[in-house]
Amino acid sequence: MKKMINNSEGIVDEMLKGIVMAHPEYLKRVKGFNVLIRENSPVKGKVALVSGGGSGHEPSHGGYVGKGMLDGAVAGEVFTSPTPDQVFEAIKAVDGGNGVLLVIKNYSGDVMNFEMADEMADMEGIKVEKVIVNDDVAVENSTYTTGRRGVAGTVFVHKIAGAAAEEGRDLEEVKRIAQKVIDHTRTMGMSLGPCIVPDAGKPSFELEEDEIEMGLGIHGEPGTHRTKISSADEVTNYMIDKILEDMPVKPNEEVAVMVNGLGGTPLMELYIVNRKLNELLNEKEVKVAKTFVGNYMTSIEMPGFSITVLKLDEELKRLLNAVADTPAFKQL
Amino acid sequence: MKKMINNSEGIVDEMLKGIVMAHPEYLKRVKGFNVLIRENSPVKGKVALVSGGGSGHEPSHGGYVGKGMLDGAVAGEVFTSPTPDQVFEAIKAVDGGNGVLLVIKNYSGDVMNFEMADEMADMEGIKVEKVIVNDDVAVENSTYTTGRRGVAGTVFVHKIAGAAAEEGRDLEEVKRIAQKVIDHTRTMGMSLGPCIVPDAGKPSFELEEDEIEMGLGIHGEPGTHRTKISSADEVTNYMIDKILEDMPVKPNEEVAVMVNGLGGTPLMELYIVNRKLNELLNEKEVKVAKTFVGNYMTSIEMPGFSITVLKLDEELKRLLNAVADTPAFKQL
Amino acid sequence: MIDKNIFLRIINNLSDSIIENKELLNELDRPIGDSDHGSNMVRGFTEVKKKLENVKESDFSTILKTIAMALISTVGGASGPLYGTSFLKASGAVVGKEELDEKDIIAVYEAVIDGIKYRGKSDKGQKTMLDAIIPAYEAFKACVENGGDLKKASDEAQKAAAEGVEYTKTIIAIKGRASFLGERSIGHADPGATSSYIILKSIASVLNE
Amino acid sequence: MIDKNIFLRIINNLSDSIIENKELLNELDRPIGDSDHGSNMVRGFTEVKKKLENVKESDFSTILKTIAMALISTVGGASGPLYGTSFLKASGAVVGKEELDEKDIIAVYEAVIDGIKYRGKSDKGQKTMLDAIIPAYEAFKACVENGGDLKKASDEAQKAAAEGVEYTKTIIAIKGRASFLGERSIGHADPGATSSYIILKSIASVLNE
Ligand SMILES: Nc1ncnc2c1ncn2[C@@H]1O[C@H](COP(=O)(O)OP(=O)(O)O)[C@@H](O)[C@H]1O
Ligand SMILES: Nc1ncnc2c1ncn2[C@@H]1O[C@H](COP(=O)(O)OP(=O)(O)O)[C@@H](O)[C@H]1O
Ligand SMILES: [Mg+2]
Ligand SMILES: [Mg+2]
Ligand SMILES: [Mg+2]
Ligand SMILES: [Mg+2]
Repeated sequence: MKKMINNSEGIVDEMLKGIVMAHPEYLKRVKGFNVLIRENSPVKGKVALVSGGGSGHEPSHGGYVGKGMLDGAVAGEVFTSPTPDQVFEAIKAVDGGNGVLLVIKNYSGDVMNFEMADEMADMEGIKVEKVIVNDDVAVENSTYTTGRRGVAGTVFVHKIAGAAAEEGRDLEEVKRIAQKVIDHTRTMGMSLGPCIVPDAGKPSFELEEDEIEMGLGIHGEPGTHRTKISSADEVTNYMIDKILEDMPVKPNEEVAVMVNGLGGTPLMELYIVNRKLNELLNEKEVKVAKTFVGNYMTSIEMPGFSITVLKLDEELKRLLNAVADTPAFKQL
Repeated sequence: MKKMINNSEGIVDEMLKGIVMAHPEYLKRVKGFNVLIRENSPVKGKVALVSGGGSGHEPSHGGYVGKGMLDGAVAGEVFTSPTPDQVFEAIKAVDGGNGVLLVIKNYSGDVMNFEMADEMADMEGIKVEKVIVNDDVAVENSTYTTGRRGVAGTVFVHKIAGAAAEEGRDLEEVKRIAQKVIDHTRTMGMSLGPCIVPDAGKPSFELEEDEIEMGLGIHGEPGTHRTKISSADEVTNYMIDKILEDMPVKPNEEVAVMVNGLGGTPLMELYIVNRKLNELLNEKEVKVAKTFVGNYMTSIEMPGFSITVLKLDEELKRLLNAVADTPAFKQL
Repeated sequence: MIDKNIFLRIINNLSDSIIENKELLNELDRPIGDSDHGSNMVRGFTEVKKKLENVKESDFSTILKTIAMALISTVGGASGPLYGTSFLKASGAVVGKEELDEKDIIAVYEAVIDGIKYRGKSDKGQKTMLDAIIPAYEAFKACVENGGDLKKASDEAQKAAAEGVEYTKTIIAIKGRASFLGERSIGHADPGATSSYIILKSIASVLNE
Repeated sequence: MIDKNIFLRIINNLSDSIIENKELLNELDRPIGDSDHGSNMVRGFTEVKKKLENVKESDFSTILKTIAMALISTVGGASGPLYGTSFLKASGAVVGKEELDEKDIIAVYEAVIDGIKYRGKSDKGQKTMLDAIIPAYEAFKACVENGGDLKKASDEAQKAAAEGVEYTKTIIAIKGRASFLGERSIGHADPGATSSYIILKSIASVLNE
């Protein structure tokens, strides 16, 4: 394992310190907790948004704390859901009296820990609502199982629900909009190689030089299947097909797309993928109203990427285009 | 070589297409050339900034085309300076009548190709000035040799000179300010592993599991020396010492810092480095007025990072803080 | 009968067993999870050992609650709320007790299983820790009903848990992170079932000392 | 005498030699550069071969200028402007010629060297292409002055260029990308010197046919 770190136990704490030192104009840390909140928290009269999860997905989630997106971000150990007391601390620190929306990615751990925090907040009389992001089409959906993972589409939820909260909508409305984003968002990911959880010290899986892992999430867990590497165009084609099979988009409908790097893949390759993605959507006469290319929801240093499609209506489009000012997501 | 590409010849063209498709509100391509210019080029009455170089440093330089930064970016083949005709085309496309400043990184190839373009522009009567960025303290300085490389500090030149041009300063002034940034900027880089130039298909060098390469640039070229890997804190300490040896900063002086990822190193590690960097500067009573952490000037997928220190005065600080709106650098 | 002394030995022993098995649990979590189950559990039980120092003199219920809170606030992941809830429910099942007999242990088992089912919305056959704990409970209860003592019943429980772990290799994961793998989860033992087995084994070994 | 036929054979042959040596030149550029010298040169000379088709009937100067423009607009890097400028200067040195004799070649050499020195602000002993070209020039000229013919002189030039490449292994780079390496550039042949040697060797081999 070759990493620029000091020791694996200190990683999350040192990283959070580094984030706060880099962006004091945006955020601060709740003393004694792995929680980042807006520099001016709590924002009175505004619904607050709290998200989080295991670390290793940077800039998610701390990088999205700021105007127009999150109020608080809770950082667990690497790839490990944060504990309920940490989430509860975030809720208390950001509640401006109008309630708190928890944006949770659909992992048993995240769901249970956030749920317990919700129960704790309930006892203190803080209004809390939850949405659960499950955008990953690689996983088969079923109410009987854990269901689908929450992956890069989560960033769209932060952006759009965050804009709604910034506009002064109430908790119910913000939740409705967040859920609408979730209902309209689908993601598919692939990987060219493993990542290494620092405390485990070993690659999450092994791939041959000519193999890729298709349909994997953001925790180094294996995907749906392993296949021979092919061209960027073929891979992109396969992935967008999977997405559109699951969520058909009609000609002239508008979408936003995100080509998200998992950490180790250079922008060069992401843009090459975006080119093909755009061409394919054009062929289908789908209108791409907005494109995001970059590392938004990573898997430590994993080489690979995901494609996210968000189907837009007027409301979502307007909120997606609203101003945002956070360390990792800015929009003028 | 494991990359999400189609074939190595098409890389630059496909990447540029992907960039334009992602950011049509910011930029467009000069037809038939590997040149990206502002969507509204030429901007009348404004000095225009053109930069560029080999590809493989994304988001440099295309990602910095937009309000408050560059007017044009010329993309060579991967790690290969662009040809004079390409640079000349950029100059012609962005000149709004007030002249063009070329921001060149100090490599023989870049300098010669941009110089030839300058000669071509001269014949057409376009006013052109040049600055040469040479911020890399790893290389020994001397007027007799090629001198120092231009690396991540180039982004500060784009930002600050770009803001000066946006303010309506004339060519001479914009050049003066750009040169001032160069004079006040120093960078040091290190790497944990090689990158692969697609057309070469092989790693740029080989490192043992416990080795790092110190003082290298942004083209996969080996650095000043190879050493055993140590902690993030020790490496950061060594690098900032090298920078401050070369450009002393006194207590209470203000600086901006950039912790720049080379492409394969996750934000997590960059923030851990930033933590130590901040602590060390605090110990020396140097004031960090602004911090940038992220992939600004990369070396394809290389794992590693660089630290840049820019010494600020009132003028530089004001221009650094000015609004910018480009695909990869936004400031509200 | 489990008295205070034995009880504390059990807690210490099972904490140590978890700590010793960090690598194994991380390794098991690699092919079908995210390689952290060992790290998570070790974080938790290291904290448990620390906290235990302060409540050694307290009653069973307080001690179990302290353990629960330590796990809830340090483990994270899926296993944190689940083991945390288990110990919390166990704490509720032993209120006022000074010693624990076979019946008390059965009550503890039932509280634990209820807790996990509630928190995890899960049941047996889904490739989770329940596939070690539920068979262990059933074996324990059956043994006691057939007149077996604590020692004997704990041994039976341990054996059933081991078989439960083996069984998890044969089934598809329905709950937890491994469920994302679908068919590909077959062939691998569940890390949480394994940590449950390690705990039950360590309990049995203290009782057999 | 180099007539039009031989001239075109030379250009074709040296283009092919560069194209054949792509991997070698990239490899040489790896330890002390950025692994692209072969790719750069091949891009250039592939274009040269294409462009040559259109100007086969033109005079030497036009052909050389066409080659220069092809190289300038496709090679990039450091070698593009340098080889481009060389051919441009060579073109100026043969204006009006129908055939080239030894003296003409000496003039071409001088134009080429001037061009590189001007564009590269460089000189011999700096671990660049000049360390192949300047010794080749000197050997060529000395041979001609001693009565040697074109064939002989080209052979001498080629040998001197080969020695020049060897010499570049022993010195520190002062110009170009390898200069950033300081002491670490010692022990490696300069890729640009090697491509110059390949070109000179291919010229000699055509003249020896
Ligand atoms: N819903 C659930 N019910 C019961 N056990 C579960 C559930 N979800 C996960 N588990 C257990 O948790 C274990 C994984 O724990 P751990 O690796 O620490 O957390 P995470 O999956 O969040 O990384 C699984 O092996 C499984 O036994
Ligand atoms: N200033 C210079 N003068 C003469 N030759 C030079 C100079 N700079 C570089 N070179 C030559 O160019 C070669 C490198 O060419 P190439 O790899 O194509 O360009 P780059 O260095 O830009 O990647 C070097 O090996 C050297 O021979
Ligand atoms: Mg986990
Ligand atoms: Mg090059
Ligand atoms: Mg796990
Ligand atoms: Mg080169």
